[in-house]
Amino acid sequence: MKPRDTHTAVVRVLYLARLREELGRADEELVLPEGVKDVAGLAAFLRRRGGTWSEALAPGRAVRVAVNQDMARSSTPIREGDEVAFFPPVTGG
Amino acid sequence: MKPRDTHTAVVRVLYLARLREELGRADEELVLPEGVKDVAGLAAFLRRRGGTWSEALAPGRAVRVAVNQDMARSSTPIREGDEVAFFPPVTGG
Amino acid sequence: MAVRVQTEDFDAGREIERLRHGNPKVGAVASFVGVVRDLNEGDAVSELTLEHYPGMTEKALEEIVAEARSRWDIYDALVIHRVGTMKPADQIVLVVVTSAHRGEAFRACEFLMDYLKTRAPFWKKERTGAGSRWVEARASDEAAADRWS
Amino acid sequence: MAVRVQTEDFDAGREIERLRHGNPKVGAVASFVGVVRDLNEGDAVSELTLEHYPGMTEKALEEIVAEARSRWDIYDALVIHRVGTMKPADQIVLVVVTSAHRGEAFRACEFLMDYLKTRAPFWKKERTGAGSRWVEARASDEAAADRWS
Repeated sequence: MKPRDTHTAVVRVLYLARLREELGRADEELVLPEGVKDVAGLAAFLRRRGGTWSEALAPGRAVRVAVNQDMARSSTPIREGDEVAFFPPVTGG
Repeated sequence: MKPRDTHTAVVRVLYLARLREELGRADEELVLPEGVKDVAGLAAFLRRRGGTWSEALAPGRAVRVAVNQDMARSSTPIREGDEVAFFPPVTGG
Repeated sequence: MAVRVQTEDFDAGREIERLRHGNPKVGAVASFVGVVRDLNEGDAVSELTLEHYPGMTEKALEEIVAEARSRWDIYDALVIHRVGTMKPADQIVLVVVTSAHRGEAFRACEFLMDYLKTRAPFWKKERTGAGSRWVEARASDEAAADRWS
Repeated sequence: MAVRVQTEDFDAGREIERLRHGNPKVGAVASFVGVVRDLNEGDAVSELTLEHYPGMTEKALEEIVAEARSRWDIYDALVIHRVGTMKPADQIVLVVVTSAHRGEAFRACEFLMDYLKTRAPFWKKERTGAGSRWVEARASDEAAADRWS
Protein backbone atom coordinates (compact mmCIF):
# COMPACT_ATOMS: atom_id res chain seq x y z
CA MET A 1 0.00 0.00 0.00
CA LYS A 2 1.24 3.45 -0.82
CA PRO A 3 0.76 6.18 1.76
CA ARG A 4 -2.43 8.14 1.28
CA ASP A 5 -2.52 11.88 1.00
CA THR A 6 -4.37 13.21 4.07
CA HIS A 7 -6.76 15.02 1.76
CA THR A 8 -8.04 11.83 0.13
CA ALA A 9 -9.27 9.83 3.14
CA VAL A 10 -11.53 7.16 1.64
CA VAL A 11 -14.49 5.50 3.36
CA ARG A 12 -16.75 2.74 2.17
CA VAL A 13 -20.46 3.58 2.38
CA LEU A 14 -23.24 0.98 2.25
CA TYR A 15 -26.98 1.48 1.69
CA LEU A 16 -29.20 -1.37 2.79
CA ALA A 17 -32.77 -2.60 2.31
CA ARG A 18 -35.28 0.12 1.44
CA LEU A 19 -32.55 2.75 1.46
CA ARG A 20 -30.60 0.84 -1.19
CA GLU A 21 -33.72 0.72 -3.35
CA GLU A 22 -34.57 4.39 -2.90
CA LEU A 23 -31.02 5.54 -3.61
CA GLY A 24 -30.50 3.09 -6.44
CA ARG A 25 -27.16 1.91 -5.15
CA ALA A 26 -25.78 -0.60 -2.68
CA ASP A 27 -22.40 0.94 -1.92
CA GLU A 28 -19.73 3.40 -2.93
CA GLU A 29 -16.19 4.43 -2.13
CA LEU A 30 -16.20 8.01 -1.02
CA VAL A 31 -13.40 10.51 -0.50
CA LEU A 32 -14.29 12.16 2.77
CA PRO A 33 -14.89 15.84 2.02
CA GLU A 34 -12.93 18.37 4.05
CA GLY A 35 -14.68 18.96 7.37
CA VAL A 36 -16.70 15.73 7.47
CA LYS A 37 -15.72 14.19 10.79
CA ASP A 38 -18.73 12.24 12.00
CA VAL A 39 -21.96 10.51 11.00
CA ALA A 40 -23.98 13.72 11.06
CA GLY A 41 -21.44 15.38 8.79
CA LEU A 42 -21.47 12.53 6.31
CA ALA A 43 -25.27 12.40 6.21
CA ALA A 44 -25.39 16.17 5.61
CA PHE A 45 -22.87 15.81 2.79
CA LEU A 46 -24.92 13.06 1.14
CA ARG A 47 -28.14 15.08 1.47
CA ARG A 48 -26.50 17.91 -0.43
CA ARG A 49 -26.51 15.65 -3.48
CA GLY A 50 -30.18 16.54 -3.67
CA GLY A 51 -33.08 14.59 -5.19
CA THR A 52 -33.70 11.20 -3.60
CA TRP A 53 -30.62 11.73 -1.40
CA SER A 54 -32.09 14.67 0.41
CA GLU A 55 -35.40 12.82 0.76
CA ALA A 56 -34.11 9.41 1.81
CA LEU A 57 -31.71 10.87 4.38
CA ALA A 58 -33.91 13.75 5.50
CA PRO A 59 -33.54 14.47 9.24
CA GLY A 60 -37.16 13.45 9.87
CA ARG A 61 -36.71 9.99 8.31
CA ALA A 62 -35.91 7.05 10.55
CA VAL A 63 -32.43 6.19 9.32
CA ARG A 64 -29.98 4.08 11.29
CA VAL A 65 -26.22 4.17 10.83
CA ALA A 66 -23.50 1.66 11.66
CA VAL A 67 -19.80 2.49 11.64
CA ASN A 68 -17.53 -0.52 11.21
CA GLN A 69 -20.55 -2.73 11.88
CA ASP A 70 -21.39 -1.19 15.23
CA MET A 71 -24.54 0.85 15.71
CA ALA A 72 -23.56 4.53 15.62
CA ARG A 73 -24.94 7.92 16.61
CA SER A 74 -24.83 11.28 14.88
CA SER A 75 -21.71 12.13 16.84
CA THR A 76 -19.83 8.90 16.08
CA PRO A 77 -16.54 9.88 14.40
CA ILE A 78 -15.72 8.73 10.87
CA ARG A 79 -12.14 8.12 9.87
CA GLU A 80 -10.24 6.91 6.83
CA GLY A 81 -10.93 3.29 6.02
CA ASP A 82 -14.19 3.11 7.95
CA GLU A 83 -17.21 1.20 6.72
CA VAL A 84 -20.33 3.30 7.16
CA ALA A 85 -23.77 1.76 6.57
CA PHE A 86 -27.09 3.58 6.27
CA PHE A 87 -30.29 1.58 6.69
CA PRO A 88 -33.89 1.72 7.91
CA PRO A 89 -34.91 0.54 11.39
CA VAL A 90 -34.42 -3.23 11.54
CA THR A 91 -37.34 -5.63 11.20
CA GLY A 92 -35.91 -9.11 11.73
CA GLY A 93 -36.92 -11.85 14.13
CA MET B 1 -77.73 -49.29 45.06
CA LYS B 2 -79.66 -49.33 48.28
CA PRO B 3 -80.49 -46.03 49.95
CA ARG B 4 -77.95 -44.97 52.59
CA ASP B 5 -78.86 -44.08 56.11
CA THR B 6 -78.14 -40.38 56.62
CA HIS B 7 -75.97 -41.26 59.59
CA THR B 8 -73.54 -43.33 57.52
CA ALA B 9 -72.41 -40.79 54.91
CA VAL B 10 -69.27 -42.30 53.41
CA VAL B 11 -66.36 -40.37 51.87
CA ARG B 12 -63.24 -41.61 50.18
CA VAL B 13 -60.02 -40.18 51.62
CA LEU B 14 -56.66 -40.27 49.84
CA TYR B 15 -53.17 -39.64 51.23
CA LEU B 16 -50.51 -38.82 48.68
CA ALA B 17 -46.73 -38.64 48.41
CA ARG B 18 -44.93 -38.00 51.70
CA LEU B 19 -48.22 -38.00 53.59
CA ARG B 20 -49.02 -41.50 52.33
CA GLU B 21 -45.64 -42.69 53.57
CA GLU B 22 -45.94 -41.00 56.95
CA LEU B 23 -49.45 -42.30 57.56
CA GLY B 24 -48.72 -45.73 56.15
CA ARG B 25 -51.79 -45.78 53.95
CA ALA B 26 -52.89 -44.57 50.55
CA ASP B 27 -56.64 -44.33 51.01
CA GLU B 28 -59.64 -45.32 53.09
CA GLU B 29 -63.41 -45.27 53.07
CA LEU B 30 -64.59 -43.24 55.99
CA VAL B 31 -68.00 -42.84 57.57
CA LEU B 32 -68.26 -39.12 58.18
CA PRO B 33 -68.57 -38.60 61.93
CA GLU B 34 -71.50 -36.56 63.18
CA GLY B 35 -70.66 -32.87 62.97
CA VAL B 36 -67.90 -33.13 60.38
CA LYS B 37 -69.04 -30.76 57.63
CA ASP B 38 -65.89 -29.38 56.03
CA VAL B 39 -62.18 -29.90 55.40
CA ALA B 40 -61.17 -28.41 58.75
CA GLY B 41 -63.59 -30.72 60.55
CA LEU B 42 -62.29 -33.80 58.74
CA ALA B 43 -58.66 -32.89 59.44
CA ALA B 44 -59.45 -32.37 63.12
CA PHE B 45 -61.20 -35.76 63.25
CA LEU B 46 -58.17 -37.47 61.66
CA ARG B 47 -55.76 -35.75 64.04
CA ARG B 48 -57.71 -37.15 66.96
CA ARG B 49 -56.50 -40.59 65.90
CA GLY B 50 -53.23 -39.50 67.52
CA GLY B 51 -49.69 -40.69 66.80
CA THR B 52 -48.49 -39.99 63.27
CA TRP B 53 -51.96 -38.65 62.41
CA SER B 54 -51.71 -35.76 64.81
CA GLU B 55 -48.16 -35.06 63.63
CA ALA B 56 -48.64 -35.38 59.88
CA LEU B 57 -51.80 -33.27 59.89
CA ALA B 58 -50.74 -30.82 62.60
CA PRO B 59 -51.99 -27.26 61.94
CA GLY B 60 -48.42 -26.01 61.51
CA ARG B 61 -47.60 -28.52 58.75
CA ALA B 62 -47.99 -27.49 55.12
CA VAL B 63 -50.81 -29.81 54.06
CA ARG B 64 -52.91 -29.25 50.97
CA VAL B 65 -56.38 -30.65 50.46
CA ALA B 66 -58.44 -31.34 47.35
CA VAL B 67 -62.14 -32.14 47.39
CA ASN B 68 -63.38 -33.99 44.33
CA GLN B 69 -60.07 -33.19 42.67
CA ASP B 70 -60.34 -29.42 43.11
CA MET B 71 -58.02 -27.55 45.43
CA ALA B 72 -59.93 -26.88 48.66
CA ARG B 73 -59.77 -24.64 51.72
CA SER B 74 -60.46 -25.33 55.38
CA SER B 75 -64.00 -24.15 54.87
CA THR B 76 -64.73 -26.25 51.78
CA PRO B 77 -67.78 -28.42 52.60
CA ILE B 78 -67.55 -32.22 52.56
CA ARG B 79 -70.56 -34.30 51.63
CA GLU B 80 -71.43 -37.93 51.16
CA GLY B 81 -69.63 -39.50 48.24
CA ASP B 82 -66.88 -36.89 48.08
CA GLU B 83 -63.27 -37.74 47.33
CA VAL B 84 -60.99 -35.88 49.74
CA ALA B 85 -57.23 -35.92 49.20
CA PHE B 86 -54.53 -34.80 51.64
CA PHE B 87 -51.05 -34.13 50.28
CA PRO B 88 -47.94 -31.97 50.72
CA PRO B 89 -47.31 -28.81 48.65
CA VAL B 90 -46.78 -29.88 45.04
CA THR B 91 -43.31 -30.06 43.52
CA GLY B 92 -43.80 -30.94 39.85
CA GLY B 93 -42.60 -29.23 36.74
CA MET C 1 -55.07 -27.69 23.16
CA ALA C 2 -54.03 -30.74 25.09
CA VAL C 3 -52.54 -31.98 28.31
CA ARG C 4 -50.83 -35.32 28.62
CA VAL C 5 -49.51 -37.16 31.66
CA GLN C 6 -47.33 -40.07 30.66
CA THR C 7 -44.40 -42.24 31.67
CA GLU C 8 -42.83 -42.17 28.18
CA ASP C 9 -40.40 -39.54 27.03
CA PHE C 10 -41.53 -36.95 24.45
CA ASP C 11 -40.07 -35.43 21.29
CA ALA C 12 -40.11 -31.68 21.92
CA GLY C 13 -39.32 -30.79 18.32
CA ARG C 14 -42.13 -32.90 16.96
CA GLU C 15 -44.62 -31.47 19.47
CA ILE C 16 -43.60 -27.92 18.55
CA GLU C 17 -44.15 -28.75 14.88
CA ARG C 18 -47.48 -30.39 15.52
CA LEU C 19 -48.92 -27.67 17.67
CA ARG C 20 -48.55 -25.03 14.99
CA HIS C 21 -49.27 -27.34 12.05
CA GLY C 22 -52.20 -26.24 9.91
CA ASN C 23 -52.53 -22.78 11.41
CA PRO C 24 -50.80 -20.23 9.12
CA LYS C 25 -51.71 -17.40 11.53
CA VAL C 26 -49.13 -18.62 14.05
CA GLY C 27 -46.16 -16.24 14.17
CA ALA C 28 -44.70 -17.24 17.53
CA VAL C 29 -44.04 -20.51 19.30
CA ALA C 30 -42.66 -20.33 22.84
CA SER C 31 -41.69 -23.51 24.58
CA PHE C 32 -40.11 -24.83 27.72
CA VAL C 33 -38.50 -28.14 28.57
CA GLY C 34 -37.82 -29.04 32.20
CA VAL C 35 -34.97 -31.47 32.74
CA VAL C 36 -33.78 -33.63 35.66
CA ARG C 37 -30.65 -32.03 37.11
CA ASP C 38 -27.85 -34.13 38.56
CA LEU C 39 -27.65 -31.87 41.60
CA ASN C 40 -30.26 -30.50 44.01
CA GLU C 41 -29.72 -28.62 47.26
CA GLY C 42 -26.03 -29.39 46.89
CA ASP C 43 -26.43 -33.17 46.68
CA ALA C 44 -25.80 -35.44 43.70
CA VAL C 45 -29.08 -36.89 42.44
CA SER C 46 -28.99 -40.31 40.80
CA GLU C 47 -32.70 -40.79 40.20
CA LEU C 48 -35.94 -38.84 40.36
CA THR C 49 -39.39 -40.32 40.79
CA LEU C 50 -42.50 -38.32 39.99
CA GLU C 51 -45.73 -39.26 41.66
CA HIS C 52 -49.05 -37.65 40.81
CA TYR C 53 -52.73 -37.77 41.66
CA PRO C 54 -54.34 -39.52 38.70
CA GLY C 55 -57.58 -37.89 37.66
CA MET C 56 -56.91 -34.61 39.41
CA THR C 57 -53.67 -34.08 37.51
CA GLU C 58 -55.26 -33.86 34.08
CA LYS C 59 -58.09 -31.76 35.42
CA ALA C 60 -55.73 -29.32 37.13
CA LEU C 61 -53.58 -28.99 34.01
CA GLU C 62 -56.63 -28.41 31.84
CA GLU C 63 -57.83 -25.68 34.17
CA ILE C 64 -54.41 -24.03 34.08
CA VAL C 65 -54.39 -24.12 30.28
CA ALA C 66 -57.93 -22.71 30.18
CA GLU C 67 -56.81 -19.92 32.50
CA ALA C 68 -53.89 -19.10 30.19
CA ARG C 69 -56.25 -18.97 27.22
CA SER C 70 -58.55 -16.59 29.03
CA ARG C 71 -55.66 -14.27 29.91
CA TRP C 72 -53.73 -14.12 26.66
CA ASP C 73 -54.54 -14.12 22.98
CA ILE C 74 -53.00 -17.47 22.14
CA TYR C 75 -53.93 -20.05 19.52
CA ASP C 76 -52.99 -23.26 21.24
CA ALA C 77 -51.16 -24.72 24.21
CA LEU C 78 -49.72 -28.10 25.02
CA VAL C 79 -48.57 -29.48 28.36
CA ILE C 80 -46.85 -32.86 28.65
CA HIS C 81 -45.73 -33.95 32.10
CA ARG C 82 -43.98 -37.22 32.76
CA VAL C 83 -44.44 -39.40 35.83
CA GLY C 84 -42.46 -42.38 37.09
CA THR C 85 -38.75 -42.80 37.51
CA MET C 86 -36.22 -40.68 35.61
CA LYS C 87 -32.48 -40.12 35.48
CA PRO C 88 -30.47 -36.88 35.33
CA ALA C 89 -30.73 -35.24 31.89
CA ASP C 90 -34.12 -36.86 31.26
CA GLN C 91 -36.93 -34.58 30.17
CA ILE C 92 -39.71 -34.05 32.75
CA VAL C 93 -42.08 -31.50 31.34
CA LEU C 94 -42.87 -29.73 28.08
CA VAL C 95 -44.97 -26.61 27.61
CA VAL C 96 -45.59 -25.17 24.14
CA VAL C 97 -47.71 -22.14 23.27
CA THR C 98 -48.55 -20.73 19.84
CA SER C 99 -49.78 -17.22 19.13
CA ALA C 100 -49.62 -14.48 16.52
CA HIS C 101 -47.00 -12.45 18.39
CA ARG C 102 -44.22 -13.37 20.76
CA GLY C 103 -45.32 -11.40 23.83
CA GLU C 104 -48.43 -13.50 24.39
CA ALA C 105 -46.59 -16.76 23.70
CA PHE C 106 -43.84 -15.99 26.21
CA ARG C 107 -46.26 -14.77 28.89
CA ALA C 108 -48.59 -17.75 28.57
CA CYS C 109 -45.72 -20.26 28.47
CA GLU C 110 -44.13 -18.91 31.64
CA PHE C 111 -47.52 -18.62 33.35
CA LEU C 112 -48.26 -22.26 32.55
CA MET C 113 -44.97 -23.34 34.07
CA ASP C 114 -45.42 -21.20 37.18
CA TYR C 115 -48.97 -22.41 37.78
CA LEU C 116 -48.12 -26.01 36.99
CA LYS C 117 -45.30 -25.86 39.53
CA THR C 118 -47.61 -24.71 42.31
CA ARG C 119 -51.05 -26.06 41.42
CA ALA C 120 -50.76 -29.37 39.62
CA PRO C 121 -50.56 -32.42 41.92
CA PHE C 122 -47.10 -33.78 41.19
CA TRP C 123 -44.48 -34.67 43.78
CA LYS C 124 -40.81 -35.34 43.26
CA LYS C 125 -38.77 -37.81 45.25
CA GLU C 126 -35.07 -37.92 44.56
CA ARG C 127 -32.42 -40.49 45.31
CA THR C 128 -29.09 -39.17 46.57
CA GLY C 129 -26.09 -40.83 48.16
CA ALA C 130 -27.87 -40.50 51.53
CA GLY C 131 -31.01 -42.31 50.38
CA SER C 132 -34.37 -41.13 49.06
CA ARG C 133 -36.07 -37.88 50.01
CA TRP C 134 -39.11 -35.91 48.99
CA VAL C 135 -38.26 -32.63 47.28
CA GLU C 136 -39.37 -29.62 49.32
CA ALA C 137 -41.63 -27.02 47.72
CA ARG C 138 -39.72 -23.82 47.06
CA ALA C 139 -40.92 -20.43 48.25
CA SER C 140 -39.54 -18.96 45.02
CA ASP C 141 -42.04 -21.05 43.06
CA GLU C 142 -44.91 -19.68 45.12
CA ALA C 143 -43.60 -16.18 44.54
CA ALA C 144 -43.35 -16.83 40.80
CA ALA C 145 -46.96 -17.99 40.67
CA ASP C 146 -48.15 -15.06 42.78
CA ARG C 147 -46.85 -12.63 40.18
CA TRP C 148 -49.78 -13.56 37.95
CA SER C 149 -52.59 -12.95 40.44
CA MET D 1 -22.95 -20.56 22.57
CA ALA D 2 -23.48 -19.89 18.91
CA VAL D 3 -25.17 -17.66 16.40
CA ARG D 4 -25.93 -18.79 12.89
CA VAL D 5 -27.27 -16.87 9.91
CA GLN D 6 -28.35 -19.21 7.14
CA THR D 7 -30.73 -19.68 4.24
CA GLU D 8 -31.56 -23.29 5.19
CA ASP D 9 -34.33 -24.28 7.54
CA PHE D 10 -33.48 -25.61 11.01
CA ASP D 11 -34.66 -28.48 13.20
CA ALA D 12 -35.75 -26.83 16.44
CA GLY D 13 -36.04 -30.11 18.33
CA ARG D 14 -32.55 -31.18 17.39
CA GLU D 15 -31.07 -27.81 18.34
CA ILE D 16 -32.82 -27.92 21.72
CA GLU D 17 -31.36 -31.40 22.32
CA ARG D 18 -27.90 -30.38 21.22
CA LEU D 19 -27.70 -27.23 23.29
CA ARG D 20 -28.24 -29.06 26.55
CA HIS D 21 -26.37 -32.21 25.56
CA GLY D 22 -23.52 -33.08 27.88
CA ASN D 23 -24.42 -30.63 30.62
CA PRO D 24 -26.29 -32.46 33.41
CA LYS D 25 -26.65 -29.21 35.35
CA VAL D 26 -29.25 -27.94 32.88
CA GLY D 27 -32.70 -27.95 34.46
CA ALA D 28 -34.47 -25.55 32.13
CA VAL D 29 -34.55 -25.01 28.37
CA ALA D 30 -36.58 -22.09 27.07
CA SER D 31 -36.97 -21.65 23.36
CA PHE D 32 -38.72 -19.55 20.78
CA VAL D 33 -39.51 -20.15 17.12
CA GLY D 34 -40.60 -17.23 14.92
CA VAL D 35 -42.74 -18.20 11.96
CA VAL D 36 -43.85 -16.44 8.74
CA ARG D 37 -47.51 -15.51 9.11
CA ASP D 38 -49.88 -15.53 6.15
CA LEU D 39 -51.27 -12.14 7.16
CA ASN D 40 -49.65 -8.82 8.12
CA GLU D 41 -51.29 -5.46 8.65
CA GLY D 42 -54.49 -7.03 7.33
CA ASP D 43 -53.05 -8.18 3.99
CA ALA D 44 -52.45 -11.71 2.80
CA VAL D 45 -48.72 -12.39 2.53
CA SER D 46 -47.56 -14.89 -0.09
CA GLU D 47 -43.82 -14.57 0.40
CA LEU D 48 -41.32 -13.00 2.78
CA THR D 49 -37.73 -12.08 1.94
CA LEU D 50 -35.20 -11.43 4.65
CA GLU D 51 -32.22 -9.27 3.84
CA HIS D 52 -29.35 -8.70 6.26
CA TYR D 53 -26.01 -6.93 6.57
CA PRO D 54 -23.44 -9.73 6.29
CA GLY D 55 -20.63 -9.35 8.77
CA MET D 56 -22.48 -7.00 11.05
CA THR D 57 -25.32 -9.48 11.55
CA GLU D 58 -23.21 -12.15 13.23
CA LYS D 59 -21.37 -9.55 15.27
CA ALA D 60 -24.60 -7.92 16.47
CA LEU D 61 -26.09 -11.28 17.41
CA GLU D 62 -22.97 -12.31 19.28
CA GLU D 63 -23.03 -9.06 21.23
CA ILE D 64 -26.68 -9.59 22.12
CA VAL D 65 -25.93 -13.13 23.32
CA ALA D 66 -22.95 -11.87 25.36
CA GLU D 67 -25.21 -9.25 26.91
CA ALA D 68 -27.74 -11.93 27.88
CA ARG D 69 -24.98 -14.00 29.47
CA SER D 70 -23.80 -11.04 31.50
CA ARG D 71 -27.31 -10.34 32.77
CA TRP D 72 -28.55 -13.84 33.63
CA ASP D 73 -27.08 -16.98 35.04
CA ILE D 74 -27.46 -19.14 31.95
CA TYR D 75 -25.37 -22.02 30.64
CA ASP D 76 -25.72 -21.60 26.92
CA ALA D 77 -27.65 -19.78 24.22
CA LEU D 78 -28.24 -20.37 20.54
CA VAL D 79 -29.61 -18.00 17.91
CA ILE D 80 -30.36 -19.16 14.37
CA HIS D 81 -31.79 -16.59 11.98
CA ARG D 82 -32.69 -17.38 8.41
CA VAL D 83 -32.26 -15.04 5.44
CA GLY D 84 -33.56 -15.24 1.89
CA THR D 85 -37.06 -15.99 0.65
CA MET D 86 -39.62 -17.81 2.75
CA LYS D 87 -43.30 -18.77 2.59
CA PRO D 88 -46.03 -18.56 5.21
CA ALA D 89 -45.57 -21.19 7.95
CA ASP D 90 -41.80 -21.31 7.33
CA GLN D 91 -39.56 -20.91 10.36
CA ILE D 92 -37.58 -17.63 10.49
CA VAL D 93 -35.75 -17.57 13.79
CA LEU D 94 -34.86 -19.86 16.68
CA VAL D 95 -33.62 -18.85 20.11
CA VAL D 96 -32.76 -21.47 22.73
CA VAL D 97 -31.42 -20.83 26.25
CA THR D 98 -30.34 -23.36 28.87
CA SER D 99 -29.99 -22.68 32.58
CA ALA D 100 -30.36 -24.36 35.95
CA HIS D 101 -33.75 -22.77 36.68
CA ARG D 102 -36.58 -21.61 34.48
CA GLY D 103 -36.68 -17.93 35.46
CA GLU D 104 -33.27 -17.17 33.96
CA ALA D 105 -33.99 -19.22 30.84
CA PHE D 106 -37.29 -17.43 30.14
CA ARG D 107 -35.84 -13.97 30.85
CA ALA D 108 -32.79 -14.49 28.64
CA CYS D 109 -34.80 -16.05 25.82
CA GLU D 110 -37.28 -13.19 25.68
CA PHE D 111 -34.50 -10.62 26.02
CA LEU D 112 -32.66 -12.19 23.08
CA MET D 113 -35.77 -11.98 20.92
CA ASP D 114 -36.52 -8.39 21.93
CA TYR D 115 -32.96 -7.23 21.29
CA LEU D 116 -32.62 -9.19 18.10
CA LYS D 117 -35.82 -7.57 16.82
CA THR D 118 -34.51 -4.06 17.38
CA ARG D 119 -30.71 -4.34 17.11
CA ALA D 120 -29.72 -7.01 14.60
CA PRO D 121 -29.55 -5.79 10.97
CA PHE D 122 -32.31 -7.79 9.31
CA TRP D 123 -35.04 -6.38 7.10
CA LYS D 124 -38.23 -8.03 5.95
CA LYS D 125 -39.88 -7.45 2.61
CA GLU D 126 -43.21 -9.11 2.01
CA ARG D 127 -45.16 -9.86 -1.12
CA THR D 128 -48.89 -9.24 -0.95
CA GLY D 129 -51.61 -9.06 -3.59
CA ALA D 130 -50.67 -5.39 -4.10
CA GLY D 131 -46.98 -6.09 -4.77
CA SER D 132 -43.88 -6.06 -2.59
CA ARG D 133 -43.35 -3.82 0.41
CA TRP D 134 -40.81 -3.38 3.17
CA VAL D 135 -42.16 -4.24 6.58
CA GLU D 136 -42.32 -1.23 8.88
CA ALA D 137 -40.58 -1.34 12.25
CA ARG D 138 -43.12 -1.56 15.06
CA ALA D 139 -43.13 0.81 17.99
CA SER D 140 -44.20 -2.12 20.18
CA ASP D 141 -40.90 -3.85 19.40
CA GLU D 142 -38.96 -0.78 20.52
CA ALA D 143 -41.03 -0.68 23.69
CA ALA D 144 -40.37 -4.36 24.33
CA ALA D 145 -36.61 -3.84 23.98
CA ASP D 146 -36.71 -0.75 26.19
CA ARG D 147 -38.07 -2.81 29.08
CA TRP D 148 -34.62 -4.31 29.53
CA SER D 149 -32.62 -1.11 29.78
